[in-house]
Amino acid sequence: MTIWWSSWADFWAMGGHAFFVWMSYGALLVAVVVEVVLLQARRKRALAAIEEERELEAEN
Amino acid sequence: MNWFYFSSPSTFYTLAGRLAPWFFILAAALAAWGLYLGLLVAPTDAQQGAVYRVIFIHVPTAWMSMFLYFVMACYCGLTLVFNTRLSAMMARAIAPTGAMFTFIALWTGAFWGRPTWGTYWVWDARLTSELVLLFLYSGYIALSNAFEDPRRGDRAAALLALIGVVNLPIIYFSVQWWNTLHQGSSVSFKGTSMHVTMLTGMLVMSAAAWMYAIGATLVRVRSVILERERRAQWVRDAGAA
Amino acid sequence: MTGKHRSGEPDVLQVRDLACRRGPALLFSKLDFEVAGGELLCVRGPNGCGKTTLLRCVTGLTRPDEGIVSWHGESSRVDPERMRAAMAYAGHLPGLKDDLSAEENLEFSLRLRGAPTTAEQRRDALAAVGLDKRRRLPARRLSAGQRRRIGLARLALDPADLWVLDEPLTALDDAGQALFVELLDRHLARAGLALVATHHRLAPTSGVVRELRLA
Amino acid sequence: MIANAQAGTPVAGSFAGGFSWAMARDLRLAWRHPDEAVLTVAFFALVASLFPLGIGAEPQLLTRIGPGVIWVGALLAAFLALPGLFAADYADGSLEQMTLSPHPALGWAAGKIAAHWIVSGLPLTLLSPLIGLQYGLAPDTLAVQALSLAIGTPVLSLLGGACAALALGARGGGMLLALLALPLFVPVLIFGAGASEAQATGLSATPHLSLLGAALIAALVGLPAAIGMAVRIAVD
Repeated sequence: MTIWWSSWADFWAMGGHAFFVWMSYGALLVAVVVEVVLLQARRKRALAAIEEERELEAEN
Repeated sequence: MNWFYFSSPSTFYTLAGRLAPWFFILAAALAAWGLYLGLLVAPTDAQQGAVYRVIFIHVPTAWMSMFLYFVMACYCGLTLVFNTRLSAMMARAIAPTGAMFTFIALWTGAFWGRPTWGTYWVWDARLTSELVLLFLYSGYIALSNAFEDPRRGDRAAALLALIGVVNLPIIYFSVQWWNTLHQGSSVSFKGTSMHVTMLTGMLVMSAAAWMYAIGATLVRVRSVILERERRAQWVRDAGAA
Repeated sequence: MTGKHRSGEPDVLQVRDLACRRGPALLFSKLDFEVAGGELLCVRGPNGCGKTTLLRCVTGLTRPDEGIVSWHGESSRVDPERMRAAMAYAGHLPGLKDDLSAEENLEFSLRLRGAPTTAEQRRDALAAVGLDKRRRLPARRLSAGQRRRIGLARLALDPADLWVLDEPLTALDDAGQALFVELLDRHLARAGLALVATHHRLAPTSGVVRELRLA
Repeated sequence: MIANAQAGTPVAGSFAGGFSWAMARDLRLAWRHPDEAVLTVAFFALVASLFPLGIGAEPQLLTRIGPGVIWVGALLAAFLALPGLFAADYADGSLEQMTLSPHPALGWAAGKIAAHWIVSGLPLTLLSPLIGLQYGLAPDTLAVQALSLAIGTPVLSLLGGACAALALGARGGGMLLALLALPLFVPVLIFGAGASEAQATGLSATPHLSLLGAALIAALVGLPAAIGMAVRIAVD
């Protein structure tokens, strides 16, 4: 499994197509990060709602 | 094994909690290997240049977008036939991840197209069908959240997904038919010769995407369960955990 | 075919272990009751206790969370057509088209029930409920009480064995209410069944009256 | 007192009973209030005449885009007629009575769609040659176009009818219905517009029309049942 690129600089340059390649891979990375963050936020909101419900219940 | 043991939301909640991290770890490992193959090892294509490496995420996300819609439709079928609550929640949990993969497939298709054919949006048959699939996902998500009673949203969106999954091949065929008529020879993405590392790279990335999708779905379904069962006693106890 | 009482098989509506939720809250659960020929079961309870939902679960409009509704000993889930053929339902919504006249509404309602009527029957029924002069008026121009009376004419002409009625007396004046009780008497007298959600005191002369209170 | 001669007569539910009930009632209602049909046709004519104003009126250009524009216009007009299908029945309680009728849902669902098509798809089909003249289309193209609309618009009514039933009582109204129905209209548009365009460019329109016919048959077989189920979900 030899590495195709001779240097890291070549790798980042992507033979002149750097913009298109990294805009694509970057988009996937952003999408995954955003989704994971949203998932955590949704979980927190759900747990908070339960907590609220429990306090409401505890009062009356 | 009692097949229906895990079909009750409370037991599935804990099971999903235990499994989800493993799927994410597996997804990360597969992705690392896939990217290593796709970005570092695979040779640059002679005609298209290095931009073809976008294939390692474009094709897996496109496959996954269709596969997840099909899986979602299966859960919707279960919801309508057996009126089970958990299958409806699973379908709801899959849709956003499916829509995300569809969007990424379109985005990467556009950025691959720009240097190759000179325009960001080329009315290629697959890209156009992918766009219609994005509308189908959006329709499912919009309809499932359009009702006060979430159970009503489940069943209405479930039937829509079934109608959608029956129409999906027809849409793909009609767009393919339309494309060959207007475009002459289809501008296909398969121009590159399939070097062995390329194929393996794509398959590994697809597996990574699949594991990720399962992980994300399991995490999201736990939130859906918490939202839907918040009055249930077991949720109160689990809430603290 | 409908299980007519004359065919020996007694008409009976059985509800076993019925439970239904509204959102996360549980409306009622473990509900068991029966209605036999010639019986009126009044469903009573405070607003929001689930009377309407209970009736809708019995008719099959709403899918209950648990429980089985059986007509003639057979679950309505197995053979819904049979129960639908023998049941007349009147909910909160009148089921009238504003652009059709009282007579046309009556005609189409009963055709939908699979029991077409002749013009003469319709005219007599509307006359009996006091809408004789207004039977050609579009329903839009009738008052709420008059529109309710079209519902009474519909009940009069409907061959259904089982009546499922949700607050049938609302918007009816005294004469209208008396008319309804008269219809109810005749229905119970020929061994019909009635499941009625109401706040009013119903005291038909014939048939057995029982009550089901929802907390 | 009311003589209820009905008491003993058996109640009979049938496909034909449901179908004829829906047709008779809806066509009478449409006859009483033709504004729905008139609006649909007016919208179609309006959309078709906006394009030349936007794109310019050179004859060759109009003839080239004519078939596509007319089909998209007809599709949007048919789409706008969809809410009229179930919304009123849902609001006034008729839909509940239909669900509880001894007649099978297949019957009255098919009847309502047929009546709805007569009020929307049929007028659009009949008007399309007139609109086609505005775009300078040849008579044979106009004929094929009308034929493709005649086969295609029922499919739009069936697909759209299912989506309209699903969206009953939903927040989002028309926009939601667009998101549900228009993606499903894509194949019908492709085959329909493709047929008249093929005819206009001298190619044979038969493959398009036969595919459209196949879509119609599939829709007729599957969708009434789906509409019945969608209505049952809506009244739940």
